[in-house]
Amino acid sequence: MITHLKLFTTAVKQLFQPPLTVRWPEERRNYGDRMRGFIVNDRSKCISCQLCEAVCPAKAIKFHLEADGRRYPGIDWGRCILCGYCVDACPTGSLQHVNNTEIVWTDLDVYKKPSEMDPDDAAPLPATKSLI
Amino acid sequence: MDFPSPLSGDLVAALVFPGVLGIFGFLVVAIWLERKLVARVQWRYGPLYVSRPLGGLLQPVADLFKLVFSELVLPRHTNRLLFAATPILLFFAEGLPVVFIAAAPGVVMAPHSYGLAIAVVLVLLVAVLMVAMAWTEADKFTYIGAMREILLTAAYEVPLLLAALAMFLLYGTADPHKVVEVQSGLWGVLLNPLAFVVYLVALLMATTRFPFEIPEAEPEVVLGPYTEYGSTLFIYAFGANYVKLYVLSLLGAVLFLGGWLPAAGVLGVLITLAKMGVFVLPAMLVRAIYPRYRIDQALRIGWGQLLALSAAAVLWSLLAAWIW
Amino acid sequence: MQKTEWPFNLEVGRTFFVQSEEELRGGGRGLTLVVGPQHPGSGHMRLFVVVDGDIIVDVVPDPGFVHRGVEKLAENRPYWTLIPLVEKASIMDSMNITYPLILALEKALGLEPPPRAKYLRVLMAELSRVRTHLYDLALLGVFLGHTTAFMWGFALMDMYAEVFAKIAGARTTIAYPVPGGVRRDVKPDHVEAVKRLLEVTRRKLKDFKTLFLDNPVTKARLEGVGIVDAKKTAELGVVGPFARASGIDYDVRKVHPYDAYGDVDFEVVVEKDGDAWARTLVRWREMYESMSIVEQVLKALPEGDVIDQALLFKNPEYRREGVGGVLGVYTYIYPEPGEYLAVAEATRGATLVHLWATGLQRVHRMRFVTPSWRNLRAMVEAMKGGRLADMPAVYMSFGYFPPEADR
Amino acid sequence: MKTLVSQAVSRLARWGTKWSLWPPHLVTACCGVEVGHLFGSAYDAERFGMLPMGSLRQSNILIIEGTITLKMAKFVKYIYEQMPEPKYVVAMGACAIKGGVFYGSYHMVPAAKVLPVHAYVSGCPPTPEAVLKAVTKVQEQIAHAEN
Repeated sequence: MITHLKLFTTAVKQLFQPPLTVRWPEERRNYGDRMRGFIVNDRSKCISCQLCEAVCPAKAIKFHLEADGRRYPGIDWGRCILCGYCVDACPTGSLQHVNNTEIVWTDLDVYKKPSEMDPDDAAPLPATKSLI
Repeated sequence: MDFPSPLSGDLVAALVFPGVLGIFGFLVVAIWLERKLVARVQWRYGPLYVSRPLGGLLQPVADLFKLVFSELVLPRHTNRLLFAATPILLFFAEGLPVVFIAAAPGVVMAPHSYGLAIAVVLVLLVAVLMVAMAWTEADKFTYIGAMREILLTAAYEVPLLLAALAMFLLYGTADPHKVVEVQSGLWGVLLNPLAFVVYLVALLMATTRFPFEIPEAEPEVVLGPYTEYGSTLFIYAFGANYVKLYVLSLLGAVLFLGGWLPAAGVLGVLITLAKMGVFVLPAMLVRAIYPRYRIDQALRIGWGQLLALSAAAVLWSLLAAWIW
Repeated sequence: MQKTEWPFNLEVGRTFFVQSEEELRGGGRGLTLVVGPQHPGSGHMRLFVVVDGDIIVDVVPDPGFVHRGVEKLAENRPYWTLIPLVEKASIMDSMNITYPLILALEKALGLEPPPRAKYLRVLMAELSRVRTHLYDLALLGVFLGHTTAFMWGFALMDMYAEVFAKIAGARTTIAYPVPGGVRRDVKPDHVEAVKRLLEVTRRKLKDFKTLFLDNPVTKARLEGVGIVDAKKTAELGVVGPFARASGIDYDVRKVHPYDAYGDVDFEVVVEKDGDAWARTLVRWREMYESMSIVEQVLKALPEGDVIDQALLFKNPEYRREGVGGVLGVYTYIYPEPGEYLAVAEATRGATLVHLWATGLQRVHRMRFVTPSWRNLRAMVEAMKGGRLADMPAVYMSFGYFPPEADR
Repeated sequence: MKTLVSQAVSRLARWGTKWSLWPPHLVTACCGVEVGHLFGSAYDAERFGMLPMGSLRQSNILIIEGTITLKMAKFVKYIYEQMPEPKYVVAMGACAIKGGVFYGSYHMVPAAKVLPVHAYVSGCPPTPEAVLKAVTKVQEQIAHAEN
């Protein structure tokens, strides 16, 4: 009987605590600056060394000849596993993660050429709430 | 009669409380309250965005519309007529005992001197329809769910009957009005606490709440008797459970908590409603507290401790009535 | 797809796999339930459960729903890409499950991680162990019908996910270690976050214990259910906490200490009973052991680099602040030909990786033995003779995770 | 008048469906862990009216949680066909889009070859935020659907 009472009091005690939930569209989790989200390429720094293509575990990166006569990486978001190997391997730091992991598409056209690499929703998101 | 003449008591009882409006309002509020309460115990919000200012109160309504407008699947291998008819029958049969229970003086559909006894018997008879429903679905998981339902019914119906009997013996009547009148001094819960405890546990078993949520145990038998139902039939099949909770808590409020006392009329109805919360709130909260028992453990509780307790409650009543 | 031929001369209990329900022995007294792949009581697997009344007579597992051919895919990929491939076997336990691969690759490449990297690996491994135990406990809760255990377990896991994201950059698949070190150094605010995390976990686990483990209903459901005694455990080759629950005192971390496990002080948790309750208790106590290991690691965390000097020497300009961004270097170092074997204690038991390297960057063959696969047989044996309601309890008390088993 | 009524009914149905997306319990691969997080306390998909259901007959959104192997593909197809109309599909994880890190495996198939998919989520595994965003995209599709 006492155990059951204790169970009920433990449960009722929780009713008076604020919920822990991150209310997603209004609040966003603060994952810190290392969070691996969208990958963007800074063309001014890119030296077209193709090291990112070589280290990619999912072969998600392919190089494309662009209008300025140089080759830049395009990413296949149907293969990219966001492991960050390409960012780590990049000798100049031109490939960077954006703190935005909400990568959602409504069609299968998920291969992004270098010219389409930065979709509108790849912008960094405000991080407001932290559980820890 | 406190009500103006065009609104006679039985009409109010049939349409507003404890009749149609009460049942459907209870369905919406209870489902919302259950999800909200459980969510708050679990450090989260529960239904929220569907109606932000109301705290997600419209969530059951949205579910209802979704279910009504989704495709109805009638399996080919079943008896389709029975497949469609049993959940509807079950839903209304679960609500039938309300006819004999008064929510306030005069607010009763069919006044009868054995009203409460009839209501108890009706509540217990409905389990047959539940089993029939599970049987017509012709699915292995529903068979097992039906078997568990039968076993569980066998475990709770004797203690439930004995608990009600103890109270009838104590009061010397089964007329809802007289039962409440007798309690004007002391409520039934104080006169016979044993019967109250038995009734509470039997209510959890009868409405298959945790820890006795065994017929529809998800990891073993998917949804038990409700597995094959979708669309509108699911509302009837699943809503029947909540109707049963409504009926049993109304019965409990009248039987143990003095019904509409100390008021009458519209206020009395509200007081009855509030007293139902004593049964409904724990029944909602246990979902967040307990896992479920195995069927053999539930049977051991039902045929063991619960039966002994209910027999003791009857003896207590006999003694009390004799001393009185 | 050609249908494999079923050996019809064998009885159900004698063989391990079935293709469909019709292939089970007919005419018996039992009722065959097909649990899975779409069933709330199964993960990504199927169980053919033959029940006689409420008693389980026979259980035939049908794994392979998540078989993605990790071992075959490993054959034509460069060795550094195997880490993200292997960690998908058990994503919340990604640090531990990649550990043997890393150790084997380090032997093959002749690299030695600096002390700080060793400690950081142990730190992440133990955090990931706590997290995986929480995951299993949460799922055990929901399989018993206790939704609050599920919600609280996942809420706590989410805090671990956040710390993982802060340190390594991803919630689950962190791909944190690389041959010769780790990819990211830990900053002081990360250390603070880990300390806060441990404190919050300890505080919240008290309520968790009151509501779940001390619940009389939970105890009634788990005690004396699915007993596997020590002899049978050894015969069936059970590993990890599930073997320790039957009284087998074996832990790779103690027997063959790798990285910094030799320097930290911890106890191997053993229970005697071998039932579902003992398996739950072992994991519960291991969580506290892991937390104490994390505290010791934080206290003794050495200073220095997180990447082997040999790698940095090859290409010093890759080095960046707090980041061991040396992945480009791997494209021009090659493993020594030979066979390399490494074992590590993942959360659910000993994991083994056997590499055949031929001097090319692509390993010739990788053998990857995961603990869940080894526990499957014992899980099935433990279910037999119990009641139908015991099936989910036994299932999750073995912490069976199908992607880990099927690879 | 008739069109007005039918429009009102259609709006009501779409409103109900939008706020009551119930996924069945089908775990195809390891992204199920993040789906667990999605329904856990920290993200609480129940705010959007999502409720995991045991049976297919009541559910209307299928979340493909990662890889579909050839062995699983048959069952995914069965399950999709058994769900009542209207039904929606979210393909979660790089594996479900084009194969992710398991590209070229002999035992897997992209989700789009098995089912019609309404939203794809990249990542391995995607974060719960991403899945919630996919769900809101599906909700938008429902709300703006033509009768």
